[in-house]
Amino acid sequence: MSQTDVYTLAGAALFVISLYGLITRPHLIHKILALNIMSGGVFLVFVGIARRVMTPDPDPLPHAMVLTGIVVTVSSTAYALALAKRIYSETGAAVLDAPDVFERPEAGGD
Amino acid sequence: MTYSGYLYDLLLIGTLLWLAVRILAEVKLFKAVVLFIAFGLLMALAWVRLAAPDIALAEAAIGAGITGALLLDAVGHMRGRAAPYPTDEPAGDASAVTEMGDGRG
Amino acid sequence: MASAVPESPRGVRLAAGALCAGFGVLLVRAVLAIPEDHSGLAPVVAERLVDSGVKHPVTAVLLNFRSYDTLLEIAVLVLATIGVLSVAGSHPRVWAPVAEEADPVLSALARLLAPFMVLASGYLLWAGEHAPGGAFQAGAVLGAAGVLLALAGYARPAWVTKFGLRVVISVGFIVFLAIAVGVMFLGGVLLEYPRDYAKALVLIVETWLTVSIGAILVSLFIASASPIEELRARTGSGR
Amino acid sequence: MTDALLVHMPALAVVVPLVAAPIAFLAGARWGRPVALFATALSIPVAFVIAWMASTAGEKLRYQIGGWDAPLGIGLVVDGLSATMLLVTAVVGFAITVYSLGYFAEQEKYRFFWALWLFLLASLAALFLSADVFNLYVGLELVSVAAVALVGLSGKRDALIAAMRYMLAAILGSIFYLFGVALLYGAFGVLDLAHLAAVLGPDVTGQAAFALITIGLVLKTALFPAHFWLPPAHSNAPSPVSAVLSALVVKGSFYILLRLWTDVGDPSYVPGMGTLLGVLGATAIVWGSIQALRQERLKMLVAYSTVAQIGYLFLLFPLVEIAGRHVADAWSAGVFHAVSHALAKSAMFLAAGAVLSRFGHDRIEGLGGLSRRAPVTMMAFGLSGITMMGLPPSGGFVAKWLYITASIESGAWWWAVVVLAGGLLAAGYVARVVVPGFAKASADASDADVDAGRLPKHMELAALSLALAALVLGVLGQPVLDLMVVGDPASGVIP
Repeated sequence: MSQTDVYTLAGAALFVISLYGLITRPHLIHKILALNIMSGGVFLVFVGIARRVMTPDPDPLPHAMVLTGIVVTVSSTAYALALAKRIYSETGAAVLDAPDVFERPEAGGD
Repeated sequence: MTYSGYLYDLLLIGTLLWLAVRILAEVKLFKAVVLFIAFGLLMALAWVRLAAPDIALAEAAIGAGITGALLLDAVGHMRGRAAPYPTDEPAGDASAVTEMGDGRG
Repeated sequence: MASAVPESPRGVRLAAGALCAGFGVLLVRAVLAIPEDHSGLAPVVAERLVDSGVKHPVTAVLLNFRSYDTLLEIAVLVLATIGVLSVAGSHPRVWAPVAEEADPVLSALARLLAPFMVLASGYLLWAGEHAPGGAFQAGAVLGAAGVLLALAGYARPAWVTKFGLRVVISVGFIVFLAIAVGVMFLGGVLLEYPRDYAKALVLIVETWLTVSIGAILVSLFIASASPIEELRARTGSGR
Repeated sequence: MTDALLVHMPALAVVVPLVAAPIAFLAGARWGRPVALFATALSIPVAFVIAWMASTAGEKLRYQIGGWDAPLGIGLVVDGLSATMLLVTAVVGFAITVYSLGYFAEQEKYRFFWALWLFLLASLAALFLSADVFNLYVGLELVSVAAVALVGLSGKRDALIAAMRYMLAAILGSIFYLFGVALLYGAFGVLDLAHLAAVLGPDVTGQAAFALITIGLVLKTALFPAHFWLPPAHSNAPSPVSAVLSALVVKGSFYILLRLWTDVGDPSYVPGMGTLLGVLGATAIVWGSIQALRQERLKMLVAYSTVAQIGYLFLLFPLVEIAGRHVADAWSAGVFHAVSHALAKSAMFLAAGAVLSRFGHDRIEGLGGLSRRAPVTMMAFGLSGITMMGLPPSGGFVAKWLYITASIESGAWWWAVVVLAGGLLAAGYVARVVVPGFAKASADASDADVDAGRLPKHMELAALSLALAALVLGVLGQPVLDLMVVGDPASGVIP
């Protein structure tokens, strides 16, 4: 098994582990952490793939894509965290199923 | 690739996977976030191993640094509001945080 | 592990476990089947690197060959920042001034470190032309310096009004976009840098991006929702 | 000079709203309005010129950004499909902008609406034009963040939670998509769609990539059973936002699926995938319609109707797999359905928003007398209902007719049964609103409060004109049907 394989497999494992965490952990912070680890797993796959070329440096294209991905991830994480904090302020808990959320009569959005 | 390099890779990956499991299983949010920052720094090491210094720099600065700071801020915000004690409690024990923060019955 | 966190029901956990196991098998097979001998686009990048205006291949891809990706990525960053402002917006304390009195130790440390961080940021920006580094790393370090100063209780500069903040948040994107569109008037297509000016244009874009990224990271941190007093209390520096 | 300008039209479609967005951000709430109006009005002629370029060229046109050729550089691709989607985006975008001028009074909490809105339109244009799988990822993220931020804009508790649920689903979808992109690059070494089409082979990694990308996009398109985030998000968002989410945003991820499965590869590339998507689509039609029948609130009903109507889009895949594109045109049926649903559903949500402003609530049982109190809105709702049901002469009728012909000609008649059953169920939920709407007002609604919340005319007219457009599409649909097949998305030949 090559070094590339080791890292891409690790990326796949991180992806699966955090997918399980994302589904089963109710707290929003946990869900956001899970999504961040998950993207980390995908980035490992990208950079593992870049390692196939070493002349003398790896393929720069996956590196550029991962750098873009990191910035995109931190952007959406920042927004998700701001949303989670606001939800906490409004409901007293940072979970998705606050009781009777969608049944309240005034729930019409506008 | 040398034998010791290979061993180093496996050790690094093993630690990353273990940390990922710990982060997601951790009940105390504050601890989970600290572990996540450690995870980000180890990821930076992995990028160095994979000859990706650009990504290592970005991961350390953005992945671990900025994301970590934002997460700490969010966890602190959630404790600050739910805790029955004043908000300027030192950040040591976070168990009360998660109990209050997650505790929807 | 007994906890106050409401665990998902057993059924959900079993289903999630089965789902993830299935994905695991699929992904391991897929990843192991990736051909080892494919060189991807690396040869093309190497061949065209001389035309890009920079010597570092990753920077060449990010700011010239695929600069459109980077332009949209900055748009995501600006957009997320607007999102954060809009979510936190109705909390009046968002725009409250930064802390009045400073913690002496942190203040001294920040005063010592901040100039070095700005210097390091400048170095990373310059290094990105031929070595690892670039606008994002430089911006992140600049942002960290700003966060440190804010934590240390340095008052918000006078130009950071609501409008001023909006300007620094978007200036990197606006300059990038202006150059992207501007080159069309020189007879090129969108984002087509004339070869002789490529180096200069990439540097201009990177410099303004650094400033904006730094400002965005600071404002994400400061303006998100927590008043600075709470922040300092939490990090234990406000005693 | 004119020629030089023409060449740049694809770039302009993205650049116009993209330049307007930061200007609106800097300008603030008041000056953001004319900026948005100007930019969305300008987008309409740009989209028409692009459509004209596509149909006169008769083949795929490319615009290589930065002057770098594919596979290194990123291209914008103009063909019938992208031109059609751009046209719909421009028309719906402008109508919603006009409506929003009245809808968003200069309230402090909506001060970022115009910037977010223009970013969303820019990212949709970028998505519909992009010829590069990684660039599509960035475009998808841009669409998602803008859409989620718009959902959460009101700051109400339910809207915030709905936005969060949407955000998590959207990010998860993006990560699946990105994993697929990594595998595609690993397997084939290119990112450009046309180049991918040329080198795509039966390959385990490639098939896994297609599967992952499909899962990610199905999540973002809210195909059953991944629809869980849609009803709360679409019903709790401000109504103009609900309209754009149902009309355009879910179509964005569907569009990428279409490119991938009928342009780059074909539905038989992963065995069973076409049928699976079709079965999920059929289930969505039935399940979404039944849920719509059970809702008590108008906006929830309309949102579940979207869940059902998304199902129709996915019937395309099994039918294309069985028959191929040229035997019986299920492909055109799907795209045409996407277009007519975009027009009709945005009209429906805008009408629902008008009802909310007019009545102060959107409980279906309390809508008595709607036809007298807001006749234009009532008409907009009713006309868009005709498209939902698929009655002639609407655009929905043409789409369903094409689907039914395709399924009977290819011997897979059961899809036709689903289409017909969906139409009947839609008639049921549309009638739930229209029938009490024409009934007498309930006793407590006196004539005195008829004038209480009169709506600005341009809001009602914006809804009505979209509904009329959906209807007229059935009569004058041939040019659109001719346009969308330009460039023959099935062939995937590098020009």
